[in-house]
Amino acid sequence: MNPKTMDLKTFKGGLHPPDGKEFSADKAIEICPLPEELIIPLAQHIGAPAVACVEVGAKVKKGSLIANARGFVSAPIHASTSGEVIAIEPRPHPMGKALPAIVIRPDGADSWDESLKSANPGDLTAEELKACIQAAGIVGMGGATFPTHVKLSPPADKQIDTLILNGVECEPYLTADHRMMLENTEQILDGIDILRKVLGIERAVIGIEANKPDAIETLRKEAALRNIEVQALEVKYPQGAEKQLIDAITGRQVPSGTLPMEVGVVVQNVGTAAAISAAVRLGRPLVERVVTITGPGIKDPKNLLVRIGTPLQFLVDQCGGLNGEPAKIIMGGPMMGQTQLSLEPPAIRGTSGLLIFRKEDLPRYEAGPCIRCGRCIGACPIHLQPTTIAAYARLDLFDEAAEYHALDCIECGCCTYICPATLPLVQSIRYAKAAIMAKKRTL
Amino acid sequence: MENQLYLSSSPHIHSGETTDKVMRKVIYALLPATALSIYFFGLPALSVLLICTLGCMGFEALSCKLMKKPIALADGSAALTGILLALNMPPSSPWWLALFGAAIAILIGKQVYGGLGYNPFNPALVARVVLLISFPVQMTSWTSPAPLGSGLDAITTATPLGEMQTAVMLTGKLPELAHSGFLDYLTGNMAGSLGEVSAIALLLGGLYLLWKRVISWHIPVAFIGTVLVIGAIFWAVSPEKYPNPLFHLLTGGLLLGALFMATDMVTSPVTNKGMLIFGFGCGLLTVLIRLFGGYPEGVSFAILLMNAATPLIDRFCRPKIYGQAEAKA
Amino acid sequence: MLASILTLGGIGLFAAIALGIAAKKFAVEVDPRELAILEVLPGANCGACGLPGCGGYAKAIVAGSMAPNLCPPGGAETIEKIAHIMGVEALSSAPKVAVVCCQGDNIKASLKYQYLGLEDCNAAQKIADGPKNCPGGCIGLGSCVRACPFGAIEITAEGLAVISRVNCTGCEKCIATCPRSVIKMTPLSATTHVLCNSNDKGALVRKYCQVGCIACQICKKVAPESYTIENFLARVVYDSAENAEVAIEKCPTKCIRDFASGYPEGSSFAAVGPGTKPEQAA
Amino acid sequence: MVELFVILVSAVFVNNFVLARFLGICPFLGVSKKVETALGMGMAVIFVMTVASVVTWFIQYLILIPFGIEYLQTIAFILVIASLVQLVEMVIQKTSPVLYQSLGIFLPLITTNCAVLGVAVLNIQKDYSFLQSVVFSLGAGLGFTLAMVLFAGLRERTDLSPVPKSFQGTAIALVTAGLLSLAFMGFAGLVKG
Repeated sequence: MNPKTMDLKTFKGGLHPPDGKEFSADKAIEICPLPEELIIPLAQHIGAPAVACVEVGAKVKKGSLIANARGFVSAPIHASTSGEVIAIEPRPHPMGKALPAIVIRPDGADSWDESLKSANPGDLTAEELKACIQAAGIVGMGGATFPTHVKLSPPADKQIDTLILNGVECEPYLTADHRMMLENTEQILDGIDILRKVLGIERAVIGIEANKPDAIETLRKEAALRNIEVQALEVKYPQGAEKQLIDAITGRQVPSGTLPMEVGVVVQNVGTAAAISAAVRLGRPLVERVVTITGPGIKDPKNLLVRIGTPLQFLVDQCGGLNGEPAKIIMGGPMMGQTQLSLEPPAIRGTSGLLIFRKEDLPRYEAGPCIRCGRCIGACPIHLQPTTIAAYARLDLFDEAAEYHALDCIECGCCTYICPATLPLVQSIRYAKAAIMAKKRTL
Repeated sequence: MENQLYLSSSPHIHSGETTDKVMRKVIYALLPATALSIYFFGLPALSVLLICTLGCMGFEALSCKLMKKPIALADGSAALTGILLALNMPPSSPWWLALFGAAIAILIGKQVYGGLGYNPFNPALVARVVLLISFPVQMTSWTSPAPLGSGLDAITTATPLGEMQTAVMLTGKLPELAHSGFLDYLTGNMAGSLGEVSAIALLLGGLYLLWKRVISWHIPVAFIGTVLVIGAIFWAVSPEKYPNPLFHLLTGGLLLGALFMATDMVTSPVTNKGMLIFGFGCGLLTVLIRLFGGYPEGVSFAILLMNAATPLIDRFCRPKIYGQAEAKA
Repeated sequence: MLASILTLGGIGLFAAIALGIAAKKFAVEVDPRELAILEVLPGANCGACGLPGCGGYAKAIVAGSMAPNLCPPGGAETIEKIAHIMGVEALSSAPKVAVVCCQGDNIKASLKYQYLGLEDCNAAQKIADGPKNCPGGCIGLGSCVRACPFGAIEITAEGLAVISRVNCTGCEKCIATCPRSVIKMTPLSATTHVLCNSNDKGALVRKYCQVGCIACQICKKVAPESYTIENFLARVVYDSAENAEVAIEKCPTKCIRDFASGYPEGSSFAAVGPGTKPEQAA
Repeated sequence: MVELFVILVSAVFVNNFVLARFLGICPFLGVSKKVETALGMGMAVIFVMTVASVVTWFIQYLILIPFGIEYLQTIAFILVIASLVQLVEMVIQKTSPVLYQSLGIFLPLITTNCAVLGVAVLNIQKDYSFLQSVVFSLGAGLGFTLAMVLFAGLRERTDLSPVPKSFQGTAIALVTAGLLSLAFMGFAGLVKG
């Protein structure tokens, strides 16, 4: 079936930037070799950072627990190869500062911890499965890195009826999920079965943008046998944002200020589903992930299976090195990714991509005055008035900004992308959000 | 060695569609109408056009210099204002009138409010209305078209709308020209402002803007639709006294106003719903002023009045945000 | 004539009686002291007292919920007047001014990265903790300039905030907005300050800033009473800083400055003598 | 009926008190910084105008004319209007604090407003009947409110604009008022009245 003729669902708003996926979409996933040392930060997820439970000098195996979760909204961290812990100290973190990390020097054997046990998901109860997921340190692999077990623990009064698998990958340039869906189909579907069992529901829908017809076709063939729906979606950013995806697939809107479980939906990334399958069936914790290394600043863009903690410079070296002088190093996609101070920080659990632009790829514009064209309003997937909020934020009028629902902004970047005056709208809104939250806290 | 890497807040890419490009597209869209008016009205039209455009750019540069701001001619907005102003002037305007208009448009219409993006009223229309009220004689002396190379002399005459008003006032009936001559109105072979003449050229430009998504359909459709519907109602009630809605559409500044002046982004509402209300208001006021008012043409006043209402429309037409309806239920 | 006097008088009398009755019957209490205090407050509605405006503050003073010395812009004179109205003893509050404790502009202090985006220090600070290598130095994107209700702050061409000692009223708004706490309140009488805010060790400071305090102890040796050094950063001890100026010449990185002899480089403000607060521009 | 409608439309649009007759400029400039306050002020003016024109109509025809002292019209009207408004203010302040917050605080501002006096005097000059004068003053009030609210909307916008220093504040407000008045010229001749 030709995806173009399929019934494509979508949400209102958004836009379609040139997606740049041609750099790496047809590159099969390669396994990234072992670097000199692995830098594994303790803060890799939303919530409290993990607490190291090994000493300097300790010998660890691949998959050994090296840091415990602190509290419920947190996740444990495991060694991503076998070797020796040579330091526990602040190291450059993708956040742009030095944060505590466990540094491991690999012994080269890359041998798995023998204590890890494989299991058959059919033999375990929902609670046992969830404990297994929690112990494996699984977090959202789409980039938000929210601990998965928290999402799978809805309060008793919330009835969940639908599981949505996010295979949209609407961020330009990124192709990691696309390749996962093509190459790890079986693992993803198995992960979906486990998730359905944990949540105790039947309905599962995989949402995929129509620009990945091969993935849609591959998954459709397999998914039909397991009673999993595959929904093709219009190619539009931010189709993969949780709330927009729920709207597109179920037609339900998550009320402002609440979580998807409010409308009976749980959303998981396809990469997360694959990780869950590995965690349960093979007993393997989350120690590696697929990262797209791409952009015009990379000689040979690739999709690599990367051990958590591999320094970015090493990843670039695997891809033929830099192509010209880099001007911007972005971890993640170009719309929501984070710029890096250098290539020193490591790839972490939320690293879906490493994108490098040269100076000539980034025309610089002087921000001008807003000409009130209203494009940002048309593009906003939340239907906010970004320019109004930003104007209030520039004048420090935060009450007014809050009145225009600044807090509902998902920071997808559509408004800034489309703004003819090239105003940093998202940054202004983010600034307003921080000020509004600070004000709320003091009240 | 300092770090030469750029760090910024996301997103890191841009559509490339910048303000100057938007303005340039609007100027392109006005080219057919401008060319046709030069063809019909000859050198006087060209000189008005040049004086207005260069005048606006000159005053823009002057005021930027006075206020010690970077000179913002590159964004093309001053040139656009100049062209729009010229299209709103009679071809026989003396040079000082055009220059004065340019000064009003840029200085009072735009720069005192802080420049591009902050002016509440359309600068070209502010200038036109100021001139119309201050120099009614010069601003209402129209000449018949004398196409280039035709050897015709421009003769003083009235615009179709003006003639209609006079006739209705004197005889209570519509003049002959309200019933025929529509082909001339369509191509622009009639008296009027530079830009009021050719419906086809204006429509061409408007379609280009819609195709390039520089403007959305809401304002032109609501504006023109309202004029047609209300015009049709009056016409149906009394075809003796009120003209055919097509006459409303093709004569005067309706198309210029609806496609190029009312859609000025800075002075119109930002939401789709607001744009519909804005267009409806413009249409309603235009018909009322044309049929019952003291001025034969109401497009400029209608747009200015709705410009004034724009902040209120924006205030009351906020889009419903995602998840808001459910939150209330 | 008589008719006119009578009618007008009659109308007037009727109105007067009606108003008189209404004034009694519908009287609502407003404390006259509240109005009197509002008169003497500066009326800038700057919010330095913690309330949204002068009106609210006046109400709060009359209600006794707030002390009368919480209006820094008004200064001693206002406090005295309010105290007089309220019939209480004035509490003294020595006049203070804000000082930007940094001289590391874009030439003297090195950059960690090239910042693109919103011209605002708080926004820039969120990206990898700000574009300067120094963790404490002035970012120079002017958040304090926008926060200052009195127009007392300027940003030099090289990106350094400087506060005018003449126009500063000590309302502390700039301090509240500065993401790096580089602005400090100091007594107006003290004109000598250490203009550095880095707690890094001297060797590190030398790497990223030409005018940073390297905690070399020389100032403390020259004028032991006037300086303390904590966390690798010298500070003037304002209570006993009689001879703080003597260390200026000795400081190897020139991070001590006497504002009586000049503002930091690039500033347009003219130096004023010590301790005096010249007439403010009307 | 048609005649009353013409009076109303004329008073609201064509001969708008603020923008065509230039009466009541003081509150127009003073209380137009926010749309909400402008609306409150407008409501207060509608109320006061209507009440004042009723009372002054009676004063004129029941007292001034019978006694032959029409030349005292201005002073008598001012006296009556001022005391009436103050009376209403006191009553509202005591009886309904909510109404006072939204409407009453504007009342002292309009006790001696020329627009209110203007309506009262015009009613007499135009020889309006009682009903006509009520409709006229209602229209005048509505027109005032319309102008106020439009103007407040524009001012809220200019307050967010980087207006050159020498034009900030009242200067730009006056420019805006002038342009608004210019736009209202379009209504000229709309109804002959």
